[in-house]
Amino acid sequence: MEYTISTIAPIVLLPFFAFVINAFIVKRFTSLAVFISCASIIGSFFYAARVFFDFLNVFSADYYIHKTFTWFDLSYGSFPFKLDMGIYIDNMTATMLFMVTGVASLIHIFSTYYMHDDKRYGRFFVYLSLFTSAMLALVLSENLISVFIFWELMGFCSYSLIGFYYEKEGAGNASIKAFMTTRVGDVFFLLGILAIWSVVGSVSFVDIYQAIGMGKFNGLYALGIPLATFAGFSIFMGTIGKSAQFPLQVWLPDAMWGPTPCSALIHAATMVAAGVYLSLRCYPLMEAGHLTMFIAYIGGITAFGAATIALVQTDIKAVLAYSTISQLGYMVLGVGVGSYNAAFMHLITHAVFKACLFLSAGSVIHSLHDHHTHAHVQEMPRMGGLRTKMPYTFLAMLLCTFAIAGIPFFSGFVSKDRILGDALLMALDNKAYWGPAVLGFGGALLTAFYMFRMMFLTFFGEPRDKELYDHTKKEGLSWNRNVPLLILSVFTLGVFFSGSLTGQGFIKVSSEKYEWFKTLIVNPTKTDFSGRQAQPLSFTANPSGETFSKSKYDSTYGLSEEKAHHIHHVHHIGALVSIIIAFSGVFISAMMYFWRSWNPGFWVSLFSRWYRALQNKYYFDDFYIKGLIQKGLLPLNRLLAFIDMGLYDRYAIDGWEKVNRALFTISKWFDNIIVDTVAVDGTGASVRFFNVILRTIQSGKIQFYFIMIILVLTGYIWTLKI
Amino acid sequence: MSPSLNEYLNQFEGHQKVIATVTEVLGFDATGLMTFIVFFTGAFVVVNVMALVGGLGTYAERKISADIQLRQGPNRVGPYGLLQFLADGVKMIMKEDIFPAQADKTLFNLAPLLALIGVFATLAVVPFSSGLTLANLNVGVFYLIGVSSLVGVAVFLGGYSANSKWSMLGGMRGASQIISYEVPVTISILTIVLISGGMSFGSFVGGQGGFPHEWYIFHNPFTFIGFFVFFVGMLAETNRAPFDLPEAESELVSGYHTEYTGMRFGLFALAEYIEVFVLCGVAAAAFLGGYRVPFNLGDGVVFVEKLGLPPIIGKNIGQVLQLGAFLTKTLFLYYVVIWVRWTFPRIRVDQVMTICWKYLTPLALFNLVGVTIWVFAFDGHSIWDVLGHMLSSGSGGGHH
Amino acid sequence: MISLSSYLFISFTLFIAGIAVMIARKNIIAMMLGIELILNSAALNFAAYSRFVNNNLEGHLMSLFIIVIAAAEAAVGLAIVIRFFQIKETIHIDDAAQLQS
Amino acid sequence: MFENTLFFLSATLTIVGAAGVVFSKNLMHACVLLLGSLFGIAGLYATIGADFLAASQLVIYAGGVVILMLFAVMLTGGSADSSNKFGIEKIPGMGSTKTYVIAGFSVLVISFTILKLMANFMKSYKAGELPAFSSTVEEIGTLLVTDHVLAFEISSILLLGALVGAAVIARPRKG
Repeated sequence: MEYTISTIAPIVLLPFFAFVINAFIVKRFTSLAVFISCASIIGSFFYAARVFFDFLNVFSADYYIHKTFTWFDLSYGSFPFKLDMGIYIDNMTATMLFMVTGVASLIHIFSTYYMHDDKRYGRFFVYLSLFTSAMLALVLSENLISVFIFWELMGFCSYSLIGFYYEKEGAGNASIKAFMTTRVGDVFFLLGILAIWSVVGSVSFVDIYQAIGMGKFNGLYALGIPLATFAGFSIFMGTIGKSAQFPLQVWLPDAMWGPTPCSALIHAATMVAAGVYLSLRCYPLMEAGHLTMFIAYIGGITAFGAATIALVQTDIKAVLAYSTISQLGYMVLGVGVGSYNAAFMHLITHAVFKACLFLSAGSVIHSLHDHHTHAHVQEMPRMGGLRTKMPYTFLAMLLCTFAIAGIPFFSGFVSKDRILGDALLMALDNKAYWGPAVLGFGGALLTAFYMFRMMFLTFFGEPRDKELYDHTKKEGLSWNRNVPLLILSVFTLGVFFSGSLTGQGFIKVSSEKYEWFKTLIVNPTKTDFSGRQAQPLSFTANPSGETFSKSKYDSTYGLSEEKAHHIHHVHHIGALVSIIIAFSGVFISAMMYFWRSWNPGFWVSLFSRWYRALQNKYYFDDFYIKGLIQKGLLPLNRLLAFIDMGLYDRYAIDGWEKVNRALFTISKWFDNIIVDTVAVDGTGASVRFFNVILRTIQSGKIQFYFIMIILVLTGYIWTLKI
Repeated sequence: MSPSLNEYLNQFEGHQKVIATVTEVLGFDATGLMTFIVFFTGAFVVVNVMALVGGLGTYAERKISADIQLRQGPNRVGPYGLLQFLADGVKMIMKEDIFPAQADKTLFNLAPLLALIGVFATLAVVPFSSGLTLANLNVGVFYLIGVSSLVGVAVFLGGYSANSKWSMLGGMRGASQIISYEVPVTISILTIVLISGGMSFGSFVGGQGGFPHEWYIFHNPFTFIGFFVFFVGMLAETNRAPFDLPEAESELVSGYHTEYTGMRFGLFALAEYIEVFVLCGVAAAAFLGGYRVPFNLGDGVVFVEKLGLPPIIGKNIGQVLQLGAFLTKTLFLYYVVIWVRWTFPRIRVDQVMTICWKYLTPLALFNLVGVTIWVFAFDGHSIWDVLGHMLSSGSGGGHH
Repeated sequence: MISLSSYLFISFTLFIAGIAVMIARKNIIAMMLGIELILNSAALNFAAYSRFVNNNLEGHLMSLFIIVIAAAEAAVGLAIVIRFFQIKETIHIDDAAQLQS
Repeated sequence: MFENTLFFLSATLTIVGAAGVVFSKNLMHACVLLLGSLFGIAGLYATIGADFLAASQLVIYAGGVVILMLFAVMLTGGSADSSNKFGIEKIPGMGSTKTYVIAGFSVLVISFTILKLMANFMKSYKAGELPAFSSTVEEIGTLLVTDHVLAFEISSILLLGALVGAAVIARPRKG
């Protein structure tokens, strides 16, 4: 198997070229532009699939492709200043590529349905293509600088798509809010990159792993903090911003102003997951910086807090937005409790089912059209009973809800349960981890509750807005509306990810692909990176065509028998607990909204203070605007302005002016007297003097010249001695 | 091949005897004197005959135009009105000689004379027959072009000096037309120079034969076109219809000779008719074989050998035949010129320049290039030689 | 009797006449007539030397080139004169003393 | 005898023409006199066996340059202060006494200079045996395309440039 750059580059370049072409033709040839976008991402999907299945079936677990070229090299002597750009593909990259291209393809196809009647139909696809290429390039990046570049490019696309309906004031504000909030994290991210550069002298992932393995960070401090901690924290701040973790989660709910397919792609499946991806990539750094408990707490708080807010939301997209924050919290929790493999698995499974959920919500919203306001309806209180009107959407959404709620045999159960199991394991080891663990389990209960609440409110019961219901057309099977949903919903089954139905190794479906995920994704600290040298871009990997042995699943994780047994034991307990929690959540939800035995209003009146807090999203927005910005940032700005204008301008600049004035007086005298009068005017006077003499000769009268010529020639000839 | 009149006469013993006698009588070598006398006599005869021809030209023009317009034409003076031109000449001489008051008298007098001088000077090189050529110059045709452009100056001066706006416009038109059309005429003559390898009329005529297929007009396709370029240019140079813009009576009264009366006007008219004759002769000599007679009858050898005539008589019979051939061709062209005048309408003044610079000059240049290539490719052979060679060699392989 | 000096004398006369015209006249066209005279005197000198001294045709060629150059000079010079007249409505040489129109 | 006659005729024509160019007060007359002078030079060429030169002189000067001069006189004759529209009487700038005096002085100076140069040359010049006349056309043609081909081509380019340049310069422009 040979991998040259030309087999990998199309993954990124196809969407990028689609963007470039579409940017020019979109106004005139909208349909062609849409076709180019869709075709390019599907082509990209096939290239990515080839890479993924090669890594899955052919290559050994520690196989990688690492190709670089020198972007610039300004090194001088012993001061290295050299930056390589290139691609780095290992198992995780391959899996990400496959997931991103697959989900993006389906979302592109769905968008042709959802955005078809929009007046900026074509432009939407231009943004989508640019975003997709940026995301794929980020995944393929081999160093942090390149990651940062595409990270910001994605931020721009997110900004553009949130503000897609820029006629609405809310959309514009939301886009600015999203951009500025993530900017906080990005600044830290850049600081982290610089910190790493200062120590390692390179920002390549492989070099970073190597440096950590060699202990280069040991004994280095910045501002009294260990440098590894500082760098890890800074990079994790990037994750917090991008993945909407506490306390920077405020932008993601507002991002729902954008079109629903872009919410599905950017704010559910890929971009927000990129933050978690970055944390996973830098996991050795987090470990070296002893940040895992901090990360676990952040994840736990986010998972639980976002879930509580989701309880009271009535907008269907808002519920999904908070559930996204919550699920991202689970991933971060997984990173924090050392569940590297499961966190990444949850990233993938979440991308699939949350994309499907958003698309289904989009399908619902698109079909509910209010004829009075000429707007699409997103409010769940006006829905109900849509089960019969749109059966395919209902089926897809139901499967995904099962997955996110943690019902057994579904992917969400497999991945979330492993995270929770690992959290429980850590809690048993270290009591400080009880907090994240309990928050995680609590969040799982709430997740099951609010997701089924959404299902019941939307699809079950009597239609609460009869007119709206009657105007809704019955849904038929359509290639760009239901089929993408159904395809995605099929992949919510856990068997595709774990190889077993439960994910706990009880029932083996396929011996070959048994637990491929665990084999594939390994913590980079377990691998020796000293030999992983980069190759030039033109290098062809493994030209001799040798075969690779696949590593087998090791159920003991390479640990001792007793320890492994303990781990399995704890995981079984965790699984049991989460099953009970999930079903109880479903049960409570059903009692409240399906059978209507319990009145939700009673609980609201009982916890009215909490209800108000939840409705106001824990006052985070108010706190940021009134507290941080108005009381903190603006006075700081005023102070800085005073320093600049009152101190620097007045004393430094104006004082320098006084010195200049004195110097000016001296130089003016010199200039006037010496230079102007003597040198310049003197030269001019002498020139004028000679001018007067010479001017008479050049009269412009040809005959005078002619006579002069004759006289001169004659004089010359008479002086000759001939 | 084509000696001048003196060289021709020197062949005969009688002439030599005369020179010897005169030398004896005068006491010094009389060869130069006799040469001068012979030349002068020849020139005198030729000029007077040509003046007669010019006069008859007016008669021919009137008679032919009458024929074309179904009229009788002059028929009172002399048999068939043949002496009409004499009557006209007498009338002109008798008329009052008018000078316009504002005229530039010197130039006003000079202009008709210049025209006549230019035309008569060209007669020196016209090849009437192999013996009757006043001067067989090496640069004959070049000389002819140079001298005949004096007519342009004369037309211009005539138009200018009369100080009348009609004359002025006519003179301007005439001069510009004459110097413009000199370009295509000269270039089409150059093609003949290329083929014959010389500039003298002797070499022109000597390169051709008596039969039409030996003439330069049928030498190759380019000369065939070149002849018509020359003929059209010739019409314009002599201010003949349809190029008679300088004397367009509907616009300019009578053009550059509006203010001329009497014999001055007569001189202009005479110069015009003689110039037409001379240029027709040039066309005949350059393109139509000149004085060549079929079967080489012109050199008189046949009469001496077959009929047993004395050489002097045979030669002179040949000369007469040659003169007849030349006059036949020239007068045919002369007839065509008159025919054209009474057939074609006059063209517009802008069209005159358009025809010259946009059509005739490029065509003439094309012909020049074509003839150059032809002469280079086929070694100077005519198209009939080339065709014959191809047919006889059978393979169609062409020359060499 | 007719020798080189005869031709040289004629050429000399022409040259002197040309110079005189060039200096005496204030009319540009008249000055150009003088230029023609000067050029012709030079050409005649060349031809005469070619006949009487060198006895080859190089002198003829030089004369020929002089005639060619004279023709080109006359064409361009008269074009300039006509243009000048269009602008200034005069062909007095002293009116051409300024660079600006 | 015959040649001598031609020489004297031509020389007279030349010198009289040149003198007329100098002293004529009428530019038109000066042009016609120049034509006569140039014809005389053509005749002089003929007396030294330069038949091609003579013919060239006739073609170029009589047919081209002089008519061009006449045209130029015509096109520039009507100056604003002229009473006669066609410029016969009031052709400006034909010289004054002052300019003739200056010209005479210059001519004297240059005459002496030339005579000084000529005297040296004529002292050393020995008249040789003159060859008979022969046709120069073919030899000139051969020389033009062999030894002097560069000058020939350059002069053809010069003529083309002069043609285009004259047309461009003299073209009337709007404004």
